[in-house]
Amino acid sequence: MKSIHIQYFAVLRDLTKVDEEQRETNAETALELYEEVRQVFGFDFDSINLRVAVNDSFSEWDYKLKDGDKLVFLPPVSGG
Amino acid sequence: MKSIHIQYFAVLRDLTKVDEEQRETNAETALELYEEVRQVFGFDFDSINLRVAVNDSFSEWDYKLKDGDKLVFLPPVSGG
Amino acid sequence: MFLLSNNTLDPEEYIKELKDDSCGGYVSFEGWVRDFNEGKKVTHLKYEAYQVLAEKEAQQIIQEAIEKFDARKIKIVHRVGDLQISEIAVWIGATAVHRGEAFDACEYVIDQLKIRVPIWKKEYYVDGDSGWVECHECKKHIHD
Amino acid sequence: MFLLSNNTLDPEEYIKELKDDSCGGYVSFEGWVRDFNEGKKVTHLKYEAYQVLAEKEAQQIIQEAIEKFDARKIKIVHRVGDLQISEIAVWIGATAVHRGEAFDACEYVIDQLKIRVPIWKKEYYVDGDSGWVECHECKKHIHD
Repeated sequence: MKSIHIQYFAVLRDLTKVDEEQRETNAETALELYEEVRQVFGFDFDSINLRVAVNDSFSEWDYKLKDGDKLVFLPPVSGG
Repeated sequence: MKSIHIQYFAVLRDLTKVDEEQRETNAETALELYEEVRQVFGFDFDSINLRVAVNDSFSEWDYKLKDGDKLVFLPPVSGG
Repeated sequence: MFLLSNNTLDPEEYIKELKDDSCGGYVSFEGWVRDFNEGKKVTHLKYEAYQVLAEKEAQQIIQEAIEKFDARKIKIVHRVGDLQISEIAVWIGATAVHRGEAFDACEYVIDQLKIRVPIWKKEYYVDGDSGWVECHECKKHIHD
Repeated sequence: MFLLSNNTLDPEEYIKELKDDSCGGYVSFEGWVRDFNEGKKVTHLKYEAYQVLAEKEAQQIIQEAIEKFDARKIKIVHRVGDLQISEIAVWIGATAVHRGEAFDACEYVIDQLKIRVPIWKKEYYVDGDSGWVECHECKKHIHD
Protein backbone atom coordinates (compact mmCIF):
# COMPACT_ATOMS: atom_id res chain seq x y z
CA MET A 1 0.00 0.00 0.00
CA LYS A 2 1.12 3.52 -0.88
CA SER A 3 -0.20 6.71 0.63
CA ILE A 4 -0.88 9.33 -2.04
CA HIS A 5 -1.98 12.91 -1.56
CA ILE A 6 -4.53 14.00 -4.19
CA GLN A 7 -5.81 17.52 -4.88
CA TYR A 8 -9.00 18.22 -6.83
CA PHE A 9 -9.83 21.32 -8.86
CA ALA A 10 -12.72 22.76 -10.81
CA VAL A 11 -15.19 20.26 -12.27
CA LEU A 12 -13.56 17.38 -10.39
CA ARG A 13 -13.75 19.18 -7.06
CA ASP A 14 -17.45 19.86 -7.66
CA LEU A 15 -17.86 16.05 -7.67
CA THR A 16 -15.47 15.09 -4.86
CA LYS A 17 -16.75 17.92 -2.61
CA VAL A 18 -13.27 17.96 -1.07
CA ASP A 19 -10.18 19.94 -2.12
CA GLU A 20 -7.79 17.15 -1.25
CA GLU A 21 -7.47 13.73 0.30
CA GLN A 22 -4.79 11.32 1.52
CA ARG A 23 -5.53 8.00 -0.19
CA GLU A 24 -4.12 4.54 0.62
CA THR A 25 -3.95 2.65 -2.63
CA ASN A 26 -2.56 -0.38 -4.42
CA ALA A 27 -2.56 1.46 -7.76
CA GLU A 28 0.79 1.15 -9.55
CA THR A 29 0.52 4.06 -11.94
CA ALA A 30 -1.07 7.50 -12.12
CA LEU A 31 -3.60 6.08 -14.58
CA GLU A 32 -4.58 3.22 -12.25
CA LEU A 33 -5.08 5.72 -9.44
CA TYR A 34 -7.24 7.91 -11.67
CA GLU A 35 -9.43 4.93 -12.61
CA GLU A 36 -9.77 4.13 -8.90
CA VAL A 37 -10.93 7.61 -7.87
CA ARG A 38 -13.04 7.86 -11.00
CA GLN A 39 -15.08 4.91 -9.72
CA VAL A 40 -15.31 6.35 -6.22
CA PHE A 41 -16.52 9.81 -7.26
CA GLY A 42 -18.25 9.02 -10.52
CA PHE A 43 -16.03 11.17 -12.77
CA ASP A 44 -17.37 11.06 -16.30
CA PHE A 45 -14.10 12.01 -18.01
CA ASP A 46 -11.72 9.67 -19.77
CA SER A 47 -8.10 10.11 -18.77
CA ILE A 48 -7.42 11.14 -22.38
CA ASN A 49 -9.25 14.40 -21.63
CA LEU A 50 -7.23 15.14 -18.50
CA ARG A 51 -3.61 15.70 -17.63
CA VAL A 52 -1.82 14.56 -14.52
CA ALA A 53 0.69 16.39 -12.34
CA VAL A 54 2.99 14.57 -9.91
CA ASN A 55 4.70 16.54 -7.16
CA ASP A 56 3.77 19.84 -8.83
CA SER A 57 5.10 18.98 -12.30
CA PHE A 58 3.27 17.74 -15.38
CA SER A 59 3.74 13.98 -15.70
CA GLU A 60 2.71 10.97 -17.78
CA TRP A 61 -0.19 8.63 -17.09
CA ASP A 62 2.19 5.67 -16.86
CA TYR A 63 4.13 7.36 -14.04
CA LYS A 64 4.97 4.73 -11.35
CA LEU A 65 3.54 5.88 -8.04
CA LYS A 66 5.78 6.15 -4.99
CA ASP A 67 4.65 6.35 -1.41
CA GLY A 68 4.13 9.98 -0.42
CA ASP A 69 3.59 11.29 -3.96
CA LYS A 70 1.32 14.27 -4.49
CA LEU A 71 -1.00 13.94 -7.49
CA VAL A 72 -3.37 16.28 -9.26
CA PHE A 73 -5.71 15.30 -12.10
CA LEU A 74 -6.14 18.35 -14.31
CA PRO A 75 -9.34 19.06 -16.25
CA PRO A 76 -8.88 21.03 -19.50
CA VAL A 77 -7.71 24.50 -18.51
CA SER A 78 -9.70 27.65 -19.23
CA GLY A 79 -7.74 30.58 -17.85
CA GLY A 80 -7.11 33.86 -19.64
CA MET B 1 -0.84 84.93 -60.87
CA LYS B 2 -2.30 82.68 -58.20
CA SER B 3 -2.04 83.21 -54.47
CA ILE B 4 -1.18 79.96 -52.63
CA HIS B 5 -0.92 79.38 -48.92
CA ILE B 6 1.97 77.08 -48.02
CA GLN B 7 2.73 75.47 -44.65
CA TYR B 8 6.14 74.05 -43.73
CA PHE B 9 6.87 71.27 -41.24
CA ALA B 10 9.85 69.52 -39.73
CA VAL B 11 13.03 69.49 -41.82
CA LEU B 12 11.54 71.91 -44.35
CA ARG B 13 10.52 74.39 -41.68
CA ASP B 14 14.07 74.32 -40.29
CA LEU B 15 15.16 75.66 -43.69
CA THR B 16 12.34 78.13 -44.39
CA LYS B 17 12.45 79.49 -40.81
CA VAL B 18 8.73 80.24 -41.24
CA ASP B 19 5.70 78.02 -40.48
CA GLU B 20 3.74 79.34 -43.43
CA GLU B 21 3.66 81.86 -46.23
CA GLN B 22 1.24 83.30 -48.79
CA ARG B 23 3.00 83.02 -52.14
CA GLU B 24 2.09 84.68 -55.47
CA THR B 25 3.11 82.28 -58.19
CA ASN B 26 2.80 81.41 -61.87
CA ALA B 27 3.34 77.69 -61.12
CA GLU B 28 0.69 75.55 -62.79
CA THR B 29 1.03 72.38 -60.73
CA ALA B 30 1.96 71.34 -57.19
CA LEU B 31 5.25 70.04 -58.56
CA GLU B 32 6.10 73.34 -60.28
CA LEU B 33 5.38 75.18 -57.03
CA TYR B 34 7.60 72.77 -55.12
CA GLU B 35 10.46 73.32 -57.54
CA GLU B 36 9.98 77.07 -57.14
CA VAL B 37 10.18 77.07 -53.32
CA ARG B 38 12.95 74.48 -53.46
CA GLN B 39 15.09 77.05 -55.30
CA VAL B 40 14.13 79.82 -52.90
CA PHE B 41 14.92 77.92 -49.68
CA GLY B 42 17.55 75.50 -50.91
CA PHE B 43 15.63 72.28 -50.15
CA ASP B 44 17.85 69.33 -50.93
CA PHE B 45 15.01 66.81 -51.39
CA ASP B 46 13.65 65.54 -54.66
CA SER B 47 9.87 65.63 -54.89
CA ILE B 48 9.97 61.84 -55.15
CA ASN B 49 10.91 61.75 -51.45
CA LEU B 50 8.06 64.00 -50.39
CA ARG B 51 4.28 63.93 -50.56
CA VAL B 52 1.99 66.86 -51.17
CA ALA B 53 -1.29 67.78 -49.53
CA VAL B 54 -3.77 70.19 -51.08
CA ASN B 55 -6.46 71.74 -48.91
CA ASP B 56 -5.75 69.25 -46.11
CA SER B 57 -5.95 66.11 -48.24
CA PHE B 58 -3.18 64.05 -49.82
CA SER B 59 -2.86 64.94 -53.48
CA GLU B 60 -0.78 64.25 -56.59
CA TRP B 61 2.22 66.22 -57.81
CA ASP B 62 0.44 66.98 -61.09
CA TYR B 63 -2.45 68.65 -59.22
CA LYS B 64 -3.46 71.87 -61.08
CA LEU B 65 -3.18 74.80 -58.70
CA LYS B 66 -6.14 77.09 -58.15
CA ASP B 67 -6.04 80.56 -56.65
CA GLY B 68 -6.47 80.31 -52.88
CA ASP B 69 -5.28 76.70 -52.55
CA LYS B 70 -3.54 75.61 -49.36
CA LEU B 71 -0.50 73.39 -49.94
CA VAL B 72 1.77 71.39 -47.67
CA PHE B 73 4.91 69.56 -48.79
CA LEU B 74 5.35 66.56 -46.50
CA PRO B 75 8.76 65.13 -45.56
CA PRO B 76 8.81 61.38 -44.80
CA VAL B 77 6.79 60.90 -41.62
CA SER B 78 8.29 59.54 -38.40
CA GLY B 79 5.54 59.42 -35.80
CA GLY B 80 4.82 56.54 -33.46
CA MET C 1 7.00 37.42 -13.50
CA PHE C 2 3.68 35.73 -12.79
CA LEU C 3 1.21 36.73 -10.15
CA LEU C 4 -2.19 35.41 -9.04
CA SER C 5 -4.40 38.09 -7.52
CA ASN C 6 -7.59 37.87 -5.49
CA ASN C 7 -8.24 41.57 -5.99
CA THR C 8 -9.08 43.87 -8.91
CA LEU C 9 -6.08 44.03 -11.21
CA ASP C 10 -4.11 47.28 -11.32
CA PRO C 11 -2.23 47.57 -14.66
CA GLU C 12 -0.74 51.00 -13.86
CA GLU C 13 1.04 49.37 -10.95
CA TYR C 14 2.37 46.44 -13.00
CA ILE C 15 3.65 48.63 -15.85
CA LYS C 16 6.12 50.27 -13.49
CA GLU C 17 8.06 47.02 -13.27
CA LEU C 18 8.41 46.89 -17.04
CA LYS C 19 9.76 50.40 -17.64
CA ASP C 20 13.11 50.33 -19.38
CA ASP C 21 14.85 53.24 -21.14
CA SER C 22 16.20 50.93 -23.84
CA CYS C 23 12.76 49.64 -24.84
CA GLY C 24 10.79 51.35 -27.57
CA GLY C 25 7.71 49.16 -27.59
CA TYR C 26 5.28 48.03 -24.92
CA VAL C 27 2.29 45.83 -25.72
CA SER C 28 -0.29 44.78 -23.19
CA PHE C 29 -3.24 42.45 -23.33
CA GLU C 30 -6.22 42.42 -21.01
CA GLY C 31 -8.81 39.67 -21.00
CA TRP C 32 -12.15 41.14 -19.91
CA VAL C 33 -15.14 39.24 -18.55
CA ARG C 34 -17.73 39.26 -21.33
CA ASP C 35 -21.48 39.35 -20.71
CA PHE C 36 -22.09 36.63 -23.30
CA ASN C 37 -20.38 33.31 -24.00
CA GLU C 38 -21.53 30.70 -26.46
CA GLY C 39 -24.96 32.28 -26.70
CA LYS C 40 -25.63 32.42 -22.97
CA LYS C 41 -25.85 35.58 -20.90
CA VAL C 42 -23.23 35.53 -18.15
CA THR C 43 -23.83 37.21 -14.77
CA HIS C 44 -20.41 36.65 -13.21
CA LEU C 45 -17.67 34.06 -13.04
CA LYS C 46 -15.05 32.46 -10.89
CA TYR C 47 -11.46 31.47 -11.60
CA GLU C 48 -9.44 29.01 -9.61
CA ALA C 49 -5.82 28.01 -10.03
CA TYR C 50 -3.48 25.19 -9.11
CA GLN C 51 -1.10 27.79 -7.83
CA VAL C 52 2.28 26.07 -7.67
CA LEU C 53 2.07 24.52 -11.12
CA ALA C 54 0.44 27.63 -12.63
CA GLU C 55 3.40 29.69 -11.47
CA LYS C 56 5.93 27.22 -12.86
CA GLU C 57 4.20 26.90 -16.21
CA ALA C 58 3.63 30.65 -16.60
CA GLN C 59 7.27 31.32 -15.78
CA GLN C 60 8.26 28.78 -18.43
CA ILE C 61 6.03 30.49 -21.02
CA ILE C 62 7.56 33.88 -20.19
CA GLN C 63 11.04 32.44 -20.65
CA GLU C 64 10.08 30.93 -24.01
CA ALA C 65 8.60 34.22 -25.23
CA ILE C 66 11.68 36.18 -24.21
CA GLU C 67 13.95 33.76 -26.06
CA LYS C 68 11.79 33.29 -29.16
CA PHE C 69 11.02 36.96 -29.77
CA ASP C 70 13.86 38.81 -28.08
CA ALA C 71 11.45 40.47 -25.69
CA ARG C 72 12.97 42.26 -22.68
CA LYS C 73 10.48 42.00 -19.83
CA ILE C 74 7.18 40.19 -19.52
CA LYS C 75 4.72 40.14 -16.64
CA ILE C 76 1.49 38.20 -16.26
CA VAL C 77 -1.15 38.79 -13.60
CA HIS C 78 -4.18 36.49 -13.46
CA ARG C 79 -7.20 37.10 -11.32
CA VAL C 80 -8.65 34.32 -9.14
CA GLY C 81 -11.90 34.21 -7.16
CA ASP C 82 -15.19 35.87 -8.12
CA LEU C 83 -15.29 38.33 -11.03
CA GLN C 84 -17.99 40.62 -12.36
CA ILE C 85 -18.71 41.52 -16.00
CA SER C 86 -16.07 43.83 -17.55
CA GLU C 87 -13.46 43.13 -14.87
CA ILE C 88 -9.95 42.20 -15.97
CA ALA C 89 -9.39 38.44 -15.80
CA VAL C 90 -5.81 38.50 -17.00
CA TRP C 91 -3.25 41.22 -17.72
CA ILE C 92 -0.07 40.65 -19.73
CA GLY C 93 2.60 43.24 -20.45
CA ALA C 94 5.60 42.77 -22.74
CA THR C 95 8.41 45.16 -23.66
CA ALA C 96 11.01 44.94 -26.40
CA VAL C 97 13.43 47.17 -28.22
CA HIS C 98 11.16 47.12 -31.28
CA ARG C 99 7.40 46.88 -31.38
CA GLY C 100 7.01 43.74 -33.51
CA GLU C 101 8.86 41.72 -30.89
CA ALA C 102 6.60 43.05 -28.14
CA PHE C 103 3.43 42.19 -30.12
CA ASP C 104 4.66 38.68 -30.90
CA ALA C 105 5.77 38.00 -27.33
CA CYS C 106 2.52 39.25 -25.80
CA GLU C 107 0.32 37.23 -28.16
CA TYR C 108 2.44 34.10 -27.64
CA VAL C 109 2.07 34.40 -23.88
CA ILE C 110 -1.74 34.68 -23.87
CA ASP C 111 -2.10 31.90 -26.48
CA GLN C 112 0.10 29.54 -24.47
CA LEU C 113 -1.39 30.54 -21.12
CA LYS C 114 -4.84 29.59 -22.35
CA ILE C 115 -3.79 26.08 -23.27
CA ARG C 116 -1.12 25.26 -20.67
CA VAL C 117 -1.57 27.07 -17.37
CA PRO C 118 -3.77 25.23 -14.84
CA ILE C 119 -6.44 27.84 -14.22
CA TRP C 120 -10.15 27.11 -14.55
CA LYS C 121 -13.14 29.33 -15.24
CA LYS C 122 -16.66 28.72 -14.03
CA GLU C 123 -19.40 30.78 -15.62
CA TYR C 124 -22.69 31.66 -13.93
CA TYR C 125 -25.62 32.35 -16.24
CA VAL C 126 -28.76 34.48 -16.02
CA ASP C 127 -30.92 31.35 -16.07
CA GLY C 128 -29.29 30.13 -12.83
CA ASP C 129 -27.21 27.53 -14.59
CA SER C 130 -23.43 27.44 -14.28
CA GLY C 131 -20.58 25.43 -15.65
CA TRP C 132 -16.84 24.99 -15.90
CA VAL C 133 -15.88 26.27 -19.31
CA GLU C 134 -14.78 23.63 -21.85
CA CYS C 135 -16.43 20.90 -19.88
CA HIS C 136 -18.74 20.23 -22.80
CA GLU C 137 -15.53 18.80 -24.26
CA CYS C 138 -15.37 16.42 -21.30
CA LYS C 139 -18.82 15.15 -22.32
CA LYS C 140 -20.50 16.27 -19.14
CA HIS C 141 -22.24 19.46 -18.16
CA ILE C 142 -22.42 20.29 -14.49
CA HIS C 143 -25.55 21.80 -12.99
CA ASP C 144 -25.38 23.19 -9.51
CA MET D 1 -10.83 58.35 -32.11
CA PHE D 2 -7.56 60.20 -32.60
CA LEU D 3 -6.09 62.77 -30.27
CA LEU D 4 -2.91 64.86 -30.28
CA SER D 5 -1.72 65.78 -26.79
CA ASN D 6 0.82 68.31 -25.59
CA ASN D 7 0.87 66.70 -22.15
CA THR D 8 2.00 63.42 -20.65
CA LEU D 9 -0.27 60.66 -21.94
CA ASP D 10 -2.70 59.09 -19.49
CA PRO D 11 -3.66 55.56 -20.66
CA GLU D 12 -5.89 54.86 -17.66
CA GLU D 13 -8.05 57.75 -18.80
CA TYR D 14 -8.24 56.61 -22.43
CA ILE D 15 -9.10 53.00 -21.56
CA LYS D 16 -12.36 54.17 -20.00
CA GLU D 17 -13.66 55.12 -23.45
CA LEU D 18 -12.99 51.62 -24.75
CA LYS D 19 -14.76 49.62 -22.03
CA ASP D 20 -17.47 47.42 -23.49
CA ASP D 21 -19.20 44.49 -21.77
CA SER D 22 -19.35 42.53 -25.02
CA CYS D 23 -15.58 42.69 -25.60
CA GLY D 24 -13.34 39.96 -24.30
CA GLY D 25 -10.01 41.25 -25.51
CA TYR D 26 -8.20 44.55 -25.14
CA VAL D 27 -4.75 45.12 -26.63
CA SER D 28 -2.76 48.29 -26.20
CA PHE D 29 0.50 49.50 -27.62
CA GLU D 30 2.73 52.21 -26.20
CA GLY D 31 5.69 53.63 -28.07
CA TRP D 32 8.29 54.77 -25.53
CA VAL D 33 11.13 57.23 -26.12
CA ARG D 34 14.30 55.15 -26.22
CA ASP D 35 17.67 56.39 -24.99
CA PHE D 36 19.44 55.05 -28.08
CA ASN D 37 18.61 55.21 -31.79
CA GLU D 38 20.82 54.04 -34.61
CA GLY D 39 23.84 53.92 -32.35
CA LYS D 40 23.47 57.43 -30.97
CA LYS D 41 22.57 58.32 -27.40
CA VAL D 42 19.37 60.38 -27.33
CA THR D 43 18.76 63.03 -24.64
CA HIS D 44 15.22 64.02 -25.60
CA LEU D 45 13.04 64.55 -28.64
CA LYS D 46 10.30 66.59 -30.20
CA TYR D 47 7.25 65.60 -32.24
CA GLU D 48 5.28 67.89 -34.46
CA ALA D 49 2.14 67.15 -36.44
CA TYR D 50 0.21 68.53 -39.39
CA GLN D 51 -2.86 68.37 -37.22
CA VAL D 52 -5.79 68.48 -39.64
CA LEU D 53 -4.39 65.86 -42.01
CA ALA D 54 -3.03 63.72 -39.16
CA GLU D 55 -6.53 63.53 -37.69
CA LYS D 56 -8.11 62.62 -41.04
CA GLU D 57 -5.52 59.97 -41.85
CA ALA D 58 -5.58 58.44 -38.36
CA GLN D 59 -9.36 58.28 -38.44
CA GLN D 60 -9.14 56.53 -41.80
CA ILE D 61 -6.68 53.97 -40.40
CA ILE D 62 -8.96 53.30 -37.42
CA GLN D 63 -11.88 52.72 -39.78
CA GLU D 64 -9.81 50.31 -41.89
CA ALA D 65 -8.69 48.35 -38.83
CA ILE D 66 -12.25 48.04 -37.53
CA GLU D 67 -13.46 46.73 -40.88
CA LYS D 68 -10.51 44.44 -41.66
CA PHE D 69 -10.31 42.79 -38.25
CA ASP D 70 -13.78 43.18 -36.80
CA ALA D 71 -12.43 45.27 -33.93
CA ARG D 72 -14.98 47.14 -31.83
CA LYS D 73 -13.32 50.33 -30.60
CA ILE D 74 -9.94 51.83 -31.32
CA LYS D 75 -8.36 54.96 -29.91
CA ILE D 76 -5.03 56.58 -30.74
CA VAL D 77 -3.33 59.32 -28.74
CA HIS D 78 -0.08 60.81 -30.03
CA ARG D 79 2.11 63.16 -28.08
CA VAL D 80 3.44 66.36 -29.64
CA GLY D 81 6.01 68.83 -28.31
CA ASP D 82 9.07 68.00 -26.21
CA LEU D 83 9.47 64.50 -24.76
CA GLN D 84 11.95 63.01 -22.34
CA ILE D 85 13.41 59.48 -22.36
CA SER D 86 10.90 56.76 -21.34
CA GLU D 87 7.86 58.99 -21.91
CA ILE D 88 4.99 57.63 -23.99
CA ALA D 89 5.12 58.96 -27.56
CA VAL D 90 2.03 57.16 -28.78
CA TRP D 91 -0.72 55.10 -27.16
CA ILE D 92 -3.10 52.85 -29.08
CA GLY D 93 -5.92 50.79 -27.59
CA ALA D 94 -8.09 48.28 -29.45
CA THR D 95 -10.95 46.11 -28.25
CA ALA D 96 -12.66 43.17 -29.91
CA VAL D 97 -14.90 40.29 -29.02
CA HIS D 98 -11.93 37.92 -29.34
CA ARG D 99 -8.30 38.59 -28.62
CA GLY D 100 -6.79 37.77 -32.02
CA GLU D 101 -8.84 40.53 -33.62
CA ALA D 102 -7.68 43.04 -31.02
CA PHE D 103 -4.00 42.10 -31.55
CA ASP D 104 -4.30 42.33 -35.33
CA ALA D 105 -6.16 45.65 -35.23
CA CYS D 106 -3.72 47.24 -32.79
CA GLU D 107 -0.64 46.16 -34.77
CA TYR D 108 -2.21 47.30 -38.05
CA VAL D 109 -2.89 50.74 -36.59
CA ILE D 110 0.65 51.36 -35.34
CA ASP D 111 2.20 49.98 -38.55
CA GLN D 112 0.03 52.22 -40.73
CA LEU D 113 0.37 55.24 -38.45
CA LYS D 114 4.15 55.08 -38.78
CA ILE D 115 4.05 55.25 -42.56
CA ARG D 116 0.98 57.40 -43.26
CA VAL D 117 0.21 59.91 -40.52
CA PRO D 118 1.96 63.29 -40.92
CA ILE D 119 3.85 63.47 -37.63
CA TRP D 120 7.59 64.10 -37.45
CA LYS D 121 10.19 63.29 -34.83
CA LYS D 122 13.33 65.26 -34.13
CA GLU D 123 15.97 63.61 -31.98
CA TYR D 124 18.47 65.48 -29.82
CA TYR D 125 21.73 63.65 -29.10
CA VAL D 126 24.25 63.72 -26.27
CA ASP D 127 26.88 65.16 -28.61
CA GLY D 128 24.73 68.26 -29.20
CA ASP D 129 23.69 67.13 -32.67
CA SER D 130 20.04 66.75 -33.63
CA GLY D 131 18.07 65.62 -36.62
CA TRP D 132 14.67 64.84 -38.05
CA VAL D 133 14.41 61.07 -38.09
CA GLU D 134 14.51 59.40 -41.53
CA CYS D 135 15.99 62.47 -43.10
CA HIS D 136 19.08 60.44 -43.97
CA GLU D 137 16.69 58.93 -46.51
CA CYS D 138 16.21 62.41 -47.92
CA LYS D 139 19.95 62.51 -48.53
CA LYS D 140 20.56 65.36 -46.16
CA HIS D 141 21.35 65.48 -42.49
CA ILE D 142 20.44 68.62 -40.61
CA HIS D 143 22.79 70.04 -38.02
CA ASP D 144 21.56 72.81 -35.76
